[in-house]
Amino acid sequence: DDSKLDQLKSQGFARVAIANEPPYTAVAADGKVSGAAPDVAREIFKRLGVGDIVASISEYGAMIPGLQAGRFDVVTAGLFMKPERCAAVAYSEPVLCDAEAMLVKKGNPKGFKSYEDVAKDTSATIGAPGGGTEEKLALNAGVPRERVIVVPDGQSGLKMVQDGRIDAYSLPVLSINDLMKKANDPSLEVIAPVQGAPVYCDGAAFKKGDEALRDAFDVELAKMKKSGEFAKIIEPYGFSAAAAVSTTRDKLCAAK
Amino acid sequence: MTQWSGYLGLILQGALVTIELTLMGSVLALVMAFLAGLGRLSRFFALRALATAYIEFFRGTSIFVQLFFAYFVLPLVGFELTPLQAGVLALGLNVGAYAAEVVRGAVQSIGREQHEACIALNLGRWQGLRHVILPQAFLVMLPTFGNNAIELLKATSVVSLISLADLTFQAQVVRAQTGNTMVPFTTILIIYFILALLISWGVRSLERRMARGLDGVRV
Amino acid sequence: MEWDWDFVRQILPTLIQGVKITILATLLGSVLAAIVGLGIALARRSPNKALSRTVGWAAEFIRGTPLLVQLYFIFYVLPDVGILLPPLVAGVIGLGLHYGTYTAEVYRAGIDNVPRGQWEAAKACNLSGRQTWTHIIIPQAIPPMIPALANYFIAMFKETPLLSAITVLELMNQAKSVANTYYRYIEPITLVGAFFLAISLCSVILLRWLERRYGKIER
Amino acid sequence: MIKVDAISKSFGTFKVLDGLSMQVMPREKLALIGPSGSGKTTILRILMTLERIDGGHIQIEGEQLYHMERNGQLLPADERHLTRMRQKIGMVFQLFNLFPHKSVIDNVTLAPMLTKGTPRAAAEKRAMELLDMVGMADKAKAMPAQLSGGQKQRVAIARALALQPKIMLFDEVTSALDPELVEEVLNVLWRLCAETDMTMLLVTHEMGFAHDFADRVLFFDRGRIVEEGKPDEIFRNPKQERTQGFLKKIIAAGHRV
Amino acid sequence: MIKVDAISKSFGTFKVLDGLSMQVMPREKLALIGPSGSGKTTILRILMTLERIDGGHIQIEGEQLYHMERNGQLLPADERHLTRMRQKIGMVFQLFNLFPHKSVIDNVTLAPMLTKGTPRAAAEKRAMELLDMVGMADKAKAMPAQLSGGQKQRVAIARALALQPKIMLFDEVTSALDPELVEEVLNVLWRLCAETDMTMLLVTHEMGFAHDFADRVLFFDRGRIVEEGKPDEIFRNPKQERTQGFLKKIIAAGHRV
Ligand SMILES: Nc1ncnc2c1ncn2[C@@H]1O[C@H](COP(=O)(O)OP(=O)(O)OP(=O)(O)O)[C@@H](O)[C@H]1O
Ligand SMILES: Nc1ncnc2c1ncn2[C@@H]1O[C@H](COP(=O)(O)OP(=O)(O)OP(=O)(O)O)[C@@H](O)[C@H]1O
Ligand SMILES: [Mg+2]
Ligand SMILES: [Mg+2]
Repeated sequence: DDSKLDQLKSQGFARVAIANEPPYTAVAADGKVSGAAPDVAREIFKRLGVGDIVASISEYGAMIPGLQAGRFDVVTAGLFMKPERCAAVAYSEPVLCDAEAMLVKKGNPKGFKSYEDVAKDTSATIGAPGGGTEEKLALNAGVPRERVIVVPDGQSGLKMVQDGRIDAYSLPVLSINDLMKKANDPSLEVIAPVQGAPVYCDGAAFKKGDEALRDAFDVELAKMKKSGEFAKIIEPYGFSAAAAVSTTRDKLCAAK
Repeated sequence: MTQWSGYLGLILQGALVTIELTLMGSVLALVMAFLAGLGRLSRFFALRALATAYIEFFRGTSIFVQLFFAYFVLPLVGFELTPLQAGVLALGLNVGAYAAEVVRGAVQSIGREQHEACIALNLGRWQGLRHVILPQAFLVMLPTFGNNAIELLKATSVVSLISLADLTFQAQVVRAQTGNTMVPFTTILIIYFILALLISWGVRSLERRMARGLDGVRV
Repeated sequence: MEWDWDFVRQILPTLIQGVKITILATLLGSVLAAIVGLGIALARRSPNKALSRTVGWAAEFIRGTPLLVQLYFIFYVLPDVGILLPPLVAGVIGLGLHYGTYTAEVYRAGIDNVPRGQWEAAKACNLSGRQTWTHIIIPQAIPPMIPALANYFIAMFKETPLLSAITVLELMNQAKSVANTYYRYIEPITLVGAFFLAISLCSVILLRWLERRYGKIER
Repeated sequence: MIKVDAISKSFGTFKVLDGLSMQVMPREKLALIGPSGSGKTTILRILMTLERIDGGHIQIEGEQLYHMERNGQLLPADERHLTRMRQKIGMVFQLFNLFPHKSVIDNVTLAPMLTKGTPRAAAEKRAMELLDMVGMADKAKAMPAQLSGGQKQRVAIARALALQPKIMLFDEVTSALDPELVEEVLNVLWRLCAETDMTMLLVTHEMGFAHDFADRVLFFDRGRIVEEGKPDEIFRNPKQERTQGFLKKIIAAGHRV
Repeated sequence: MIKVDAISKSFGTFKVLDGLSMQVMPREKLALIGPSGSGKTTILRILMTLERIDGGHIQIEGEQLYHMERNGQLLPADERHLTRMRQKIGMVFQLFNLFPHKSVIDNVTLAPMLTKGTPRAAAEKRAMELLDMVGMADKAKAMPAQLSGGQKQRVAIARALALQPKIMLFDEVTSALDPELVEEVLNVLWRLCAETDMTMLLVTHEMGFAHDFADRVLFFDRGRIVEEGKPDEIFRNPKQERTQGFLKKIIAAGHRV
């Protein structure tokens, strides 16, 4: 049934969760929400008859619980699709795809190429957003819990690498590049992509039970992908439209 | 070049949210303080027990936990709250529990002889409380209420963790946008301090006004 | 969402890791706060006006601004001036400084509450300043301070979740991490709340006992 | 008329009153004297319903104070009954117990306005008469903190009178005052005694005043009435050893009898 | 001998003592009487160095109290000088001011042990003699909270005596006591007066006691000595109107003179 969509239409806006991690999501100095994921969502909701989106910034870890608690109608934050997440929420078709990267000190003193390298060096610590993909990748690669430092936001991660509190900070490639651009710090270096880490794609994440809304979203998304408007929105941010078109939700959710 | 003026605007927006939270939280806290504080002094066991349970629960669990509970868990059991409502609710109930003890202590600090004078003048329980005990007790409560309000102001910073765009939250946003940590944090520390000074100044002048004519009696 | 006991059993060991850090931070923070408070109290009594004023304002500032922001400041801003502290150390320093401004008030009140007659009697007995402090004032001032100090240490305990904001893996952070891994908030947050409530209820009993034992001196 | 019948009262394990009985006639002026801790204050507080009794009965003007009759049964009094009975009784305390946040006149008008619904204008008119009687009319607008002890006590007396009780209880109303201020208050009591037909019970250490003021004197010791009689009998010819000892000590301490 | 020379003292803008002069002979027993607020307590507190003076000089046994001579110049006294001068003076307070955390005997031995280095055994022996003198030997191990007011005051007297001062100051030492307890303390003062050759200054409202006890009586009013003389002169034949008025009031209030 379309009751959720009707409800959004009548209230005139959809509540989205974002992370304030450019270029995926960003808040401008005037407080306006931008970034690739919200821009796509805004356009699609407009086509669905929902005038605008209202964003709240959230930690990655809080997004899915917040969705379940009804705090947001949809998460548009670069929350990559993974089988466990597919089980917890209803994803749209892929929107933004990116590989993983690491931020390290200039010259990569510890010689990291993959998460496994971090695991092997028993003195190495790696920072990642709490509840984000990178945290799980590191843990799965065998880095023990106490060496995976949960960092609240990108700026803090950058600062902690600069201060030598952590040896590497991991985020998707484009996010790291954006951080580097702002910091403009020659003492840092980006390793991208991280070896052995798959390319991930995110989708708009809906609450389980809102599949009807998700399906309507998918229809508009497909239309935009076909017409090229999709590429027009995301490519200025550095994302590849082709990558998103070349894969599907079913593939990503099944991947092991 | 960084657009500081734009970011200052963000921070001031955050200050507004902080002030709003502090005011609404204080009102809720004040109401709860009198309800629970007087409830604890009630003759009726059920009221006393209820008030005690409220006070011990909210003083016992961390404001932090209460906030997360209100924000993430209450909706799961069917209580929908906006972040602002969740923030005001958690802050007001938490600080209200502390302030309730202030109310109780202040009422009890009014000597037994005042209660006895009320009985000797045949005032009813409520009349005595309303006209004799509370006006005196309120003066005793005021300074501590001021401290409670400052505690509440400080606790508002925690709501940034449930994505309410208060001062601390906006400082984080500015930090993410500009890559500068020192400036936004120093700015908000100063704003918080000014707000705290305003509160204590306000409470002190209220106290002075109310204490007029009472010199040397109490406090 | 249903409560899941199996899940509780699964996450309990992780949470207990967090409890250990929480308790450690509280203990270290309390010791630091007790010492810092003494320093502040003494400095504020100092006849050196510059010292007592400066320390007075600094203490007011620390007390009027949120601990959360102070923690951010210590953790993220101080490295800019070359002070790089591990998360737990930064957290303990934040707690100790913040609560030191409260314990300073406890010390001050404890000393001020010794009646003036005791100072005068000491003078009439021709005791020196030092003898008056060690034999007359301090022995009477300390016992009533004990419950008040304990009170603040318990309050500090309840604020340790703030350390999660500077990456200390205390109880709250462990709970969030668990929640992030399994996308379930209800069990970890409820457990954390229950844990704080349990400790606080025990501490209420401890406090009442301390109050009975040390609260008042019979005159 | 007040009829106290075999009342007893304990604090914890300490028995303060033990089967005490006494009667007070209408308009009688009664002085209660006796050593410290003998229960004088306690009996006044019981009459004012500030303490409950453990056993016995008290009748005031033919009505039970702590009990009420319902369908022929004696039940413990409820708040409504006590409120009604308290209308007959007023009390003045040793430490005045003025309301420090109210001006002198507000202290006096508060109770009539609240308990009897007297309109403000009427209450203030009556209050000014009473303040005039105790010589405090010119301080009507002052706050209690601005008054001397003797002045406070006179206001407290006016406040108690404002409710027009039939029975007035005075508990050492001068003993918290500096010697020089005692006179002011005693003067007011004299006038009161002469001009009204209230029943008055007065606990005092001012033996001279007790002697001149009272129709009858009760000497208390350890919760019992050891001796009673006309002032002249008690002060000049005490029969009981305990009374003699007490009066001797008081005299030695420099008080006139 | 005490020589007070034109001293003045203000609290804020309020002048409590205004050019007060007086002399006290060695061994003299002096009673200070006068209305409340007249400065009696203040002069004792000044002699005990609990308040500073604003002007004037005080000599005790030929030595300046608040000044010291250095190279022929008079300088304000430093703490060492004050400590030495305080050895000559003891004071007993209206509210006793016992140290509540120390037992009776410790209250008495504390000062000799700390200020004179008296060994514990000797200090305790002397303390027991003093406690015996004030009739409190059997309570030596009690804590102050367990004593009645009269008992506390007797301990306070023993404590002050333990330092063997040449001059003892008593500030209304009975006025915080119940009438029946007053006698205990007055008895101790009588003995003290008869048995020692200390100079004693006593502020009191017990006119009877002042009359019998004092060699000389000073009547204070508003920070000045209005009248002085032998007790009989002052009490029977007061010359000043102010003194007459004061005594009349005190008598009216029921005190024996
Ligand atoms: N609330 C109380 N709890 C315990 N004991 C009490 C209480 N009130 C009075 N007492 C005790 O009861 C006894 C009688 O007290 P009461 O005040 O009636 O004596 P009193 O004759 O008025 O003495 P005083 O002349 O000192 O005022 C005293 O021993 C007192 O200690
Ligand atoms: N610390 C102070 N600050 C301000 N005023 C004071 C202070 N101490 C005393 N006074 C004032 O000085 C005056 C004299 O006080 P003092 O205590 O010497 O009087 P007194 O003769 O002992 O009276 P009483 O018989 O009431 O004890 C009083 O008016 C009092 O209010
Ligand atoms: Mg009494
Ligand atoms: Mg005095």
